[in-house]
Amino acid sequence: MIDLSSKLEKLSLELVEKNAHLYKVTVKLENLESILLSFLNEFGYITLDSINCRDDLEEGLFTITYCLQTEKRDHVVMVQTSIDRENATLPSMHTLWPQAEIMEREMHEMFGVDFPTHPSLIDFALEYWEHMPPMRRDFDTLEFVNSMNPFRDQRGDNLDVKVEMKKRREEKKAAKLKAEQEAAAKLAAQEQQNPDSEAQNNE
Amino acid sequence: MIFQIILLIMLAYVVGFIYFGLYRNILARIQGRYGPTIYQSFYDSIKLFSKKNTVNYGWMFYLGPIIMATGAVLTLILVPVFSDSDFLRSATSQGNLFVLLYLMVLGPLGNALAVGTGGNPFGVMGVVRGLTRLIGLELPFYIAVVGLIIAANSSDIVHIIDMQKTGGLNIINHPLLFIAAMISMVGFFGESPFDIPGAPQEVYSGPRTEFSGKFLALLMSQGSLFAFAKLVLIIDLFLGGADSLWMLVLKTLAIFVTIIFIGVVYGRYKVEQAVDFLMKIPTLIALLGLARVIWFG
Amino acid sequence: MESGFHGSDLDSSLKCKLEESGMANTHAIMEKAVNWFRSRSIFVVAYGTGCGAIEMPPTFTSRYDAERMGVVGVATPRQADLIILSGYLAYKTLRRVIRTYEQMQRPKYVITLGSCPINGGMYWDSYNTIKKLDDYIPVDVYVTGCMPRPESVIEGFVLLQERIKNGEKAGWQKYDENLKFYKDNQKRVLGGHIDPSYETDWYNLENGGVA
Amino acid sequence: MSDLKNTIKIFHGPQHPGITGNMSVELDLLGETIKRAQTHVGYLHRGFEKLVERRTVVQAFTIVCRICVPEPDPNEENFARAVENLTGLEISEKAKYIRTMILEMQRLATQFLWMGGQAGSIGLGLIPQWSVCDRDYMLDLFEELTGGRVYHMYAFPGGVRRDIPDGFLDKLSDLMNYYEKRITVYNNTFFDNTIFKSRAIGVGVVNADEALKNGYVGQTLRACGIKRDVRRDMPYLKYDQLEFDIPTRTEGDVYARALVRRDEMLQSIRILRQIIKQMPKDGEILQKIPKHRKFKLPADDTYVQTESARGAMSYYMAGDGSEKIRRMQVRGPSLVHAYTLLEKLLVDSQLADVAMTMNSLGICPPEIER
Repeated sequence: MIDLSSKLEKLSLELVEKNAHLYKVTVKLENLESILLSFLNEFGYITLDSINCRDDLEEGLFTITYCLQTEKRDHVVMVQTSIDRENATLPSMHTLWPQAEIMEREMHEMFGVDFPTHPSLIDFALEYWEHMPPMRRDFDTLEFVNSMNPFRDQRGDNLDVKVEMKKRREEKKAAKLKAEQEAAAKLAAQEQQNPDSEAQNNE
Repeated sequence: MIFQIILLIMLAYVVGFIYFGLYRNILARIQGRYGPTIYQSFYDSIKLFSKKNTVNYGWMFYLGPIIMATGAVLTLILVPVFSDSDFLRSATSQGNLFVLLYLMVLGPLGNALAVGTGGNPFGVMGVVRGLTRLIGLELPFYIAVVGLIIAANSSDIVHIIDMQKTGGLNIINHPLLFIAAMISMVGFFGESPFDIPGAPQEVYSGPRTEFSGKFLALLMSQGSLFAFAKLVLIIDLFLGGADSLWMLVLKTLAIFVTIIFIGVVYGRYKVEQAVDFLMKIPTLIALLGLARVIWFG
Repeated sequence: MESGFHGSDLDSSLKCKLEESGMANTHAIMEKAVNWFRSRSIFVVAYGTGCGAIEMPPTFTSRYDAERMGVVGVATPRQADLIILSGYLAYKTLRRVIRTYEQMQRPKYVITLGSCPINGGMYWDSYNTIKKLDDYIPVDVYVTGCMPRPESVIEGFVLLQERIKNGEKAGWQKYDENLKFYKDNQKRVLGGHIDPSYETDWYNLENGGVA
Repeated sequence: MSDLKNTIKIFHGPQHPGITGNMSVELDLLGETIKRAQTHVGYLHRGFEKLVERRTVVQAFTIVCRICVPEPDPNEENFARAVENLTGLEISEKAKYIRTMILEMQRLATQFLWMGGQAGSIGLGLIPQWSVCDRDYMLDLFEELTGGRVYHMYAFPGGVRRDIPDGFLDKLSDLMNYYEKRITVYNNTFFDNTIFKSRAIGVGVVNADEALKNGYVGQTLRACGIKRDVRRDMPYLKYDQLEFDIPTRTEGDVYARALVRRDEMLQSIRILRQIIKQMPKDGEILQKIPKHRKFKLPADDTYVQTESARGAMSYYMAGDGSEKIRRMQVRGPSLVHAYTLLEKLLVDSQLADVAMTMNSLGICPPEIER
């Protein structure tokens, strides 16, 4: 691993050790293609295990992770890069690794990332999908489900838990308040009655 | 004679279905389970007859199962059921082995006509597979039958049965011919390894894919009639026929169970493999048997 | 074809003939007998729409052996009486399921496995599964559980057999009667992308609906 | 493309007896020869990764096992290990042994189910009847151990959910003896079956160089002579202390893959016997973890791999400092097999080989599309 680390240092990249079998390199988007090429041809990372995409909505980025393995398959190197969320575009890697074709097809469908050089950006899992790519974090699946599908009665699952809990707490609070008020009113009434009884007793 | 024919068809219908029920039971026991009742095939066929049909591909489609059923019924009435009584011998004197061999091809051809109009690609594929397999199946069977005809010097089944009474059973005299005919029979019964036309993992139900309800019931009845006819034919040719009902049941059952046992332990060949196998091994066996008949009597 | 849609259990022509000859009673007895035979022989096409597909092999093989009750698997929907939908349905699957269901010949029944077809189940907030199957096709028996054990699947079969035996109104009759309801729901959830039916032109129902 | 002129197009699936789950393969046939194949998935898409984003770790734990239906346990193990990697939870020795045990049990159960599928695909109806029943005995043990027959929800982050019951290991040991006997029966009826040999040898041959480069995993890789197994290469749980071989073959065809699977079953039995011997008597099974609503994942990401019964299954997981999971992506073992490999293997093969090839590649649609 020191070997790879020193090689990467020449490219002014830092290899972070996550655990004994997992390493991570963060690269810039413009260097991505050349670095992946050198990973494949020079460092011997001949297998692409997967391409993962993460939606960092707050920063307006997609974080793309290429997980690479050598011939020995005894460790994984994550090559990570970030792309802009709006007009997300990535170079297609299917010429380096054929299996990238299908992974990129999925990413195109689920996140709306565009691959200009990709040979077949057809449907992967969805069919006639007209809405926002569903894995984006701003796609509200709960709202979508409620607009598409009526639920059977007596099922409260389609409600937001947080809102419902808040509502329930407020209801509880209100009930408690009401009970207190009632108790106070009762007490007051008793106090009102009591003088009479005391008066009766006195008599 | 008409009465006897009707009686024969009814007998074949009942025996055929009970055999099929038995087949499912034996299969179940081999597989380690209970299996359905022995009358399950009756239930199935009555239920299928009571189903409604909403598919219609024209009159040719209706004709297919009927041609198949005709082939089965004709085969049945041309095969002598009992060896020494005239009872249930119906029309045996009208035909001989050559007619029977022709009738055995009639069914698949009728099926091909019907399935062609259905237009289901899986059905067409199944029919093509069936016809391809038929070439392989018929060759050893025909050679075996020709061998028997030469040995008996007659193409009349009754004569072949009578020959066996005096000269010993054909299964002992001509074992090679028997083996070849039995291998073909496994295929004629649609058992593994020759159950290629209706392979569910490949072409759904093959030729039967588009048939439903009444057509399927007709096909099932036809199948059981034909199965009975084929069993009787085999015991007539090789086991000297049957002189009583018990003998008939015993002998046909023996043949049937043998076929089941062969079928249950094998997988399915591909079409070319099946034809290749049938053209080589059973045909060779049958040819050897034929040579033995010709040169050694 | 008309009789296929609004027919009772036996062909209506036969019923008329029997009634004319004062044998309506015979008809009732025959219907009862046919129902009994129908309940004893159920051909199943198992559509593995979800997780339940994993409990289908045990149900039909030697340990639980559904065949002893006359429940047999067949390969094509044409020959089947019963379709087992084993689990949640994605929209993409629903299109195929409707197609498969319409290819089946009447009388036909539907059994679903698992909680998902009832009310979304575990995937209630998934954007790609339907939540209430009986909005789209009629369901005869729901077998609940996640996953239902083979025993409960068999119990579902027994329940269906009893319903058939008693001649209760089945899902396919509801489907034929409330066709518009089901078709509207299907259109709503699947958009305009439903395959035309095998037997009827659903989009020209007012013109007779014959394809 | 001129070949495609006279072809007919058929769909193998989604409702088809010869398909491994709810997926379909679009085939262009010339006679019975396949000229072009295209895989279609999505019939089982639930958007698991989206569902997990909306749930806390504990809520997500109950649904991850549904990702791959025939073998839920590698999913649970991956999920638990990813969470442990992110939060730094350590699990006890006993929990490690129990998890290894349940993974191996699941591997055996899955291989029995595979055997049924593989034999069924060539029309040998006897073997599915037997092997599915044999698998059921394992499911009974699962039920005793975890409470669930198919879905176990057992390997919780930080350990396992409950202790092994009394007498469980004896029952497991008996079952291992039974399985060993059964495998010799299957040897006679299935693996040495003439027809299976004649159908499987030389069909679906995978090239070794291509296998490594294209990211094929599991038996597909091992059947062409490459000794790769996550249990050995990146050992997790107790696999570095257990003795087992990695069976390999060099032919790379369907038959070689079947034999590799059979040998792996024997190895699983061997591993399970060692575990039964070494299992610690007592020990903590579940580490004390904070209350589930306050169980937070750090803003970090990790990548874990587990050897499932059909090859390496990987999870990518990222947290963002909240109690919910930012992103979990699944890379099932058969993702590449179903597309890159199957579409290539089927060209110029026969229609009869489709079901057999699919079964032998271990294609499982729910993990491809989640």
